[in-house]
Amino acid sequence: MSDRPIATTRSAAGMPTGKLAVWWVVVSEIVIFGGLLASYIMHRLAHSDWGEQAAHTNTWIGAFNTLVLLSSSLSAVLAHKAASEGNGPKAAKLLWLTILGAVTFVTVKGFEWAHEIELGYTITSSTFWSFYYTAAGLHAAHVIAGAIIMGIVAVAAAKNRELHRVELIGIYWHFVDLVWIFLFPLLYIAK
Amino acid sequence: MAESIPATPELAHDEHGHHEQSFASKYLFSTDHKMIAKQYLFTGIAMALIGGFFAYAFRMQLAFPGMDIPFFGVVSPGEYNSLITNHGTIMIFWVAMPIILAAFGNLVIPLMIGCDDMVFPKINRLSYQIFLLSALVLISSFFVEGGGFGGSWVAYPPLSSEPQYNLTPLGSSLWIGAVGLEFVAFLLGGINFITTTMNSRAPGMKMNDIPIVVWMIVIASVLFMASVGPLLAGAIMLLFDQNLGTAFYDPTRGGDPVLWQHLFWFFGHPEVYVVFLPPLGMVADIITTFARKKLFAYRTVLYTVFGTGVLSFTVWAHHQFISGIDPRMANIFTVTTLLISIPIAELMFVYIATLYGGRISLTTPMLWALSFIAEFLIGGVTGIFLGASGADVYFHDTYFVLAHFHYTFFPIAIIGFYMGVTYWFPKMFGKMMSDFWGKVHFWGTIIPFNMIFIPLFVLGTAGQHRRIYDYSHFPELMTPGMQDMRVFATMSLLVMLAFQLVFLINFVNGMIRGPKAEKNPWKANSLEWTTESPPPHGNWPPSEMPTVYRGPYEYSVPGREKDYWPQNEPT
Amino acid sequence: MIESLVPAGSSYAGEIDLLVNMILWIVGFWFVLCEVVFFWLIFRFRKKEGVPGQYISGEEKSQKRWITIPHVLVLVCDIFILVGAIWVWYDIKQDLPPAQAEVRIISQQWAWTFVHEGADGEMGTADDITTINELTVQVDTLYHYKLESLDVIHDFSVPVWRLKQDAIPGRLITGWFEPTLTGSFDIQCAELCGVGHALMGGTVHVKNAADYASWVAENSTMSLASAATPHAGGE
Amino acid sequence: MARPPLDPRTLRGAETTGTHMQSGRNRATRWTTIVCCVVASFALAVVSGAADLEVGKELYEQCAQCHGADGGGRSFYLAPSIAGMDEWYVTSQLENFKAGTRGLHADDKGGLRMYPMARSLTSDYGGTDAEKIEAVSAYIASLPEVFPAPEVTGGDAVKGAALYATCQQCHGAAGEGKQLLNAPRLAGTSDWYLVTELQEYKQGIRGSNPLNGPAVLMRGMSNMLANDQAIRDVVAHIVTLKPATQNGN
Repeated sequence: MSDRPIATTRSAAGMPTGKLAVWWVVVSEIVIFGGLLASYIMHRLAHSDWGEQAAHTNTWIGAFNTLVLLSSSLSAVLAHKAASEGNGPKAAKLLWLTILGAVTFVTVKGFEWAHEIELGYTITSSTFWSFYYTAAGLHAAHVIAGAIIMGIVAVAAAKNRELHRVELIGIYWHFVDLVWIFLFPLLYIAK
Repeated sequence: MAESIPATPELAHDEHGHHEQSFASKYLFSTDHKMIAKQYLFTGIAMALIGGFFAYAFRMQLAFPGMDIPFFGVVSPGEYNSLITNHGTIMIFWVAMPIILAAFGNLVIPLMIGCDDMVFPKINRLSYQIFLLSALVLISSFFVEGGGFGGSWVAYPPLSSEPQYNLTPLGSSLWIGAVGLEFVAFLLGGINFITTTMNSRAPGMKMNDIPIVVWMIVIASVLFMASVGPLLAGAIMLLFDQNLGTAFYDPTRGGDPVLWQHLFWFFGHPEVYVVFLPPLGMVADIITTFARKKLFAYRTVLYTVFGTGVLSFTVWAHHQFISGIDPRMANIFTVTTLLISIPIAELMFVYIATLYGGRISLTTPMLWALSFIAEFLIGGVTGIFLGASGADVYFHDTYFVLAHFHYTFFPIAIIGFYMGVTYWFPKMFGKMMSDFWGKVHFWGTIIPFNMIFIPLFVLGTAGQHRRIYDYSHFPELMTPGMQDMRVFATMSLLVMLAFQLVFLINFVNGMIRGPKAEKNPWKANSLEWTTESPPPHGNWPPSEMPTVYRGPYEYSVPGREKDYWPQNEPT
Repeated sequence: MIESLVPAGSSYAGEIDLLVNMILWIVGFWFVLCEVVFFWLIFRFRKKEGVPGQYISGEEKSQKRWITIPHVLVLVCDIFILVGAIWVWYDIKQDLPPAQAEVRIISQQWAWTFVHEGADGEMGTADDITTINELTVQVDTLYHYKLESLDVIHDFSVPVWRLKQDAIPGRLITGWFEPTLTGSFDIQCAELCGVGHALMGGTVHVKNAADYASWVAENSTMSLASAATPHAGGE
Repeated sequence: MARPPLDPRTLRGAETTGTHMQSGRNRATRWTTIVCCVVASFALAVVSGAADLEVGKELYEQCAQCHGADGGGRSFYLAPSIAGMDEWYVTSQLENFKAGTRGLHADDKGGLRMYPMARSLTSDYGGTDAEKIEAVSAYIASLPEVFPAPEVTGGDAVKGAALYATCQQCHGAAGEGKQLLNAPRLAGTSDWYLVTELQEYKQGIRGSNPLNGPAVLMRGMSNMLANDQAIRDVVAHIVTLKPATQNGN
C-alpha cells in the first residue's frame, strides 16, 4: 500500500475509482449472465416440454433462498450506512451478518442439490437440468467469491481501515442478489 | 456519498522511484505499467513466432502436399487442422490482443493522459499473469494425447464438443480453457484501461484533448467487455459438454449447435473492432505527427467510432448466412452489415483528408501507418462481397473470405504492431532503431504480404474452399494453374518470414546498441514525449506531473515559430 | 468475375455472378478512387524545404463537405448493393419453386450419401437408389434437396451451381437447385468437419434425359458397391 | 489464368485422375527445384532416403489419432486394434478401402470414416501411393501386439469354441490367420470390432462388393452364425486365443 500511484488520487469523472471499477465489473458480469440466460430462454421457448422438468424443482426452497439473499442485501445496505458514518466495527458486524446470509444460501442450495441428485436429476438428465445446475452453479460461485471478499473487507473495516470498500462490496452484492432475482422465476416459478 | 470516504491519499507516492528493486520485483512481479507493457509485448512476440511457424508449416503443405517439411516433418490431416486452428487462435487472442490492446494500452494510456501508473497496478499485474498462464495452457495443449485442438478457431460444435468427432479429447478442453482464461485476463486489463482514462487524466485534459489512440483503446475495451460475456458463458457450456456430458450443443439430446454460433459471433464480430480500433488510433497519432497536420475532424472520428461500436453488435449473423438460420434473418443482417461499411468508409476518408496540406516525411512508423490505410481499404471493400447475402452464398468459406480476413487482420495485428513499436520504441527502451533497416523491413514485408493474399482472392473466387490440407481430392481445384498460385503464395510467405529476421535484428540491436533517444525525437505533441526516454518509475517526477492546455493535434499552427505545440506547454 | 473461373451450371448461377460483378464495379470504383487520391496526396504534400504544413481543423462545414459528400454517395451505392443482394438471396434461399424431382443428401464423417428417386419417381420406395459420394441428376430439372447430417456440421457445396448450404445435425434443411450444364463437377464439404474434411469430396454427374433414364434403369435393379440395396440381409 | 475446360469430364476414375494430377506434378517439380534453393539455406534434406519404417512411423501419426500410438484401438472412435497385424492384411485392407471395395456402404459408419483416411495416403511427395501403403503397413506389422481388454459382454466362450471349429479352417486353431487363404489373424483384434464386422457381414454391409472376393466369401461364412448370441459366443472364444508366435516382437 505504501506506493499508491498518484493516478488513484484523481477523479476526473467525478466518481471514486474503486466504485467506477466495480460498476464496470458488474457490467461485464451482466453480459456473462445475460448470455447464459438468453440462451436458456431461447431454448425454453423452443421446448415447451421443459415445464415438466421444471416442475421437479422446489419452489419453496427457492423462495426461502430468495428471502435470505434479499435480507442479506439489506444488511449490506446498513453496513454501507454505518461505514459512511465512520463506524467501522458496526459496519464489520453487519457485513458478517451478510456473510451469514451467503453461508445460509449456499448451505440450503447444497442440501437442495443433494436431494435432487438423489432423485436422479443430475446435470446430464436433460438440457433443462444442465441449465439449472450451470446457471445456479455459476451464481453460487459468485456468492461464495463475494462472501470471501466481504470477509476480507470486514476484517479491515473492524479496524476502521479501507471503509470505502464496504460500499464497493455492497454494490457487487446487490448485483449477485439481482442475478438471483432473475434466476428464481426462470428456473423455479416458470413451470 | 461519493466524497464521504477518502481513499487514503496521505499514503500516496512517498517513496516513488527511490527504492532499490530486486530482479524478481522489477521484472517478474513488477506493477509498473511500462514493464507490464513490455511483458505483454515480448510474450506476444514469442506467440507470434509460434503462430508464424504454424503458418509456414501449413503453407508449405499446401504448396507441396506430402512433403517432409524442414523443421516440421510430414503434415497429417489432423496436424493440419490443429495447425490452422491454433494459428488463428494464437494470432488473434495471443498476438493481436496482447500486443495491440494490452501492450500498447498499458504503455501509452498512463503516459498519454499524464499520470504515473494505472489505477490498479496489482490487478494489472494479475491480468498479465493470468494471460501468461493462458498462453502456457494453450501451448501445453499441443503436446497432449491426440494433439492440439483441430476444430478451427470458431470451434463449431458438435465437432468441438464431442471427442469422438474431433479426436482431440484433451486438446479441445485445454484450448477452450485457455481461451476462457485469456478472456478473464483482458477483462481485468480492460477495467483498468477504462477507469484509468476516465478518472486519472492530467489536470486540464478535457474529453476532446485525449489522443485518439487512447480513446480507441478505451472504446475497444468497452466493446470487449460488453461482447465477451455471452461467449464466456458459451465456453463454460462447451467445457461442460466436453467433460461432464451435458448436451447444450448436442441436437440428439435437446441442445442446439447453432446456439454456439450465435454466442461466438456475437462476440466474434465486435472482437474485430476490439483489435481494429487501437491500430486505427495509432494511425491517427502517427500520421498527424509525420504530416505535421491537425487531425481532420477530431469529433467526427469519435462519433463515427461510437457508431461503429454500437452497430458492431448488430451484424454478427452475417457469418451464418448459410448455416441454416431462418433465411429471412439474413436480410436484416445484410442491411446492418452494409450500414457498418459507412462509418468505416468515413474514417478512411477522414484519414485521407488529414494528409491534405501536410508536410509528409516518410519515416518508418509513417510508412507503416500509411500502409495500414492502403491495405485496410482492400480488406474493407472485399468485405462488401461477403456482407451481401446473395454473393455470400458463393463466397462463404472460400479462400476469398480468408484473404479478406487477412487483409483486415494483417493491418491490425502485424502493421499495427510494427507501427506502434517503431513509433514508441524510443519511449519503451530509450534508444533509437535504425530507420534504414526499418524501411528495408517495411518493403520486405508489405510487398510479399500482398503477393501472398492476392492469389488467394483468385483461388477463392475459383471455388477453393477452406481448411483443406491437400486439394488433390478435388479435381476442379487441382488444375496446374491453381497449384502454381498456391506455390507462389507460399514462396511469398517464405520471403516475408525471412524479412522478419531483419526486424528482429534491428529490434534487438536497437535495444542494445541503438543511439540514445532524446525526450521528443519525433517532435510530437502528446504527453508521453514530455518526459525522459525511457520514462522513470512514476513517469514524471512528482513535482513535474503535466498539466494539459490543448488538444494533441496542434501542428503547424499559424504564427508560431515551431510547427508543433506540446499539450502541456502553457499558452 | 466468377464465371471466368468457374462455369455457371445452375439456373441461379448467373444471378450471383451478376450481383458479384455489380459489387465489383461499385466497390472497385471507390477503391481505385481512394487509393489514387491517397497516393497523390502523399506525393503532392511530401516534405519540401520552406513549405510549412497547413492548419486545417476539418471542423468547419466547408471543409467537412469533403468527407460528407463521399459519405452520402457511399450510402447510395450501398442501397444498390443491398437491393441486389436481397433480391438474389430471396430467389435462392427464401423462395422455394415447385419441385420436379427430389434428392436426399445425408452427410456424415466423412462421406456423402445420396438417395435418388428410383424409376417410379417417388422418394421413400424400394427402388430408391442410394449412392455414396456420387450424385446423379438430370439437366434442366428443378430439384428439391433435403439435407441432413448424422454427426457434425457439414456444408454441401457445388461451386459450379453456386450452391452452398450447411448441414446441421438434428435439422432437415430443404432447398432447391436446377442444373443447366451437363458434365461432372466437384462436390465439396465447405465446413470443417474433422480430420477427414479434405477427403469429403464427391462428384455430381449432370446427365441429359436419355442418359439419366438409362442410369436409373441400370441402378434400380443392380446392387453395386456404391449402391447397396436397402435390404441386403435377407438371403 | 489458364484453365483446361472442365467439361466434358469423364467419371472420376483412376486413369483420369492420374493424368490430371500428372500435369500438376510436372509444374510442381519445377517449383520444387526453386523451393529447394530457398530451403537449402535451412540446411536440411527435403526428401531423405530414410528407412521404410521411419517413413511408416511418420505416416502412422495420422492413424494414431484414432487407433492409438500403440495401435491398441479405441472403440470410442470405431477404431479397432491393429498393432502387430499381418503386413499383407493391412496392405490389402488399405487398398480395399482406397478403391472403395470396402467401407463404401451407407450404413458402414466406421468404414466411411476409414475410406477417406486410406485415400489420404496419396500426394505429390514422399514416394508413390503404393510405397506409402507399404511403409505404413510394415510399421503397423512391426508394432508389438496389443491384446485389448474385452468390451463385449454376454458371450459364452465354451459354446463359442464349438462354433469356432468352422472358422479355424481358415483362420487357424489359435486365430493366427493364413495368408494363403486370405484369412487374417484374429487373435488380438478388438472384440467389439469382431462383433460389428460379423454383424455387418451378415447384413451385407460388408462383403457385398463383388470386386472384393475374400469379403464375399466371408459374408457367406458369417451366415453360419445364427444370431447375435452366436456371434458374441464365438467372439468370446476368440478373445481367449493367444498364438505361440507373435508378430513383430
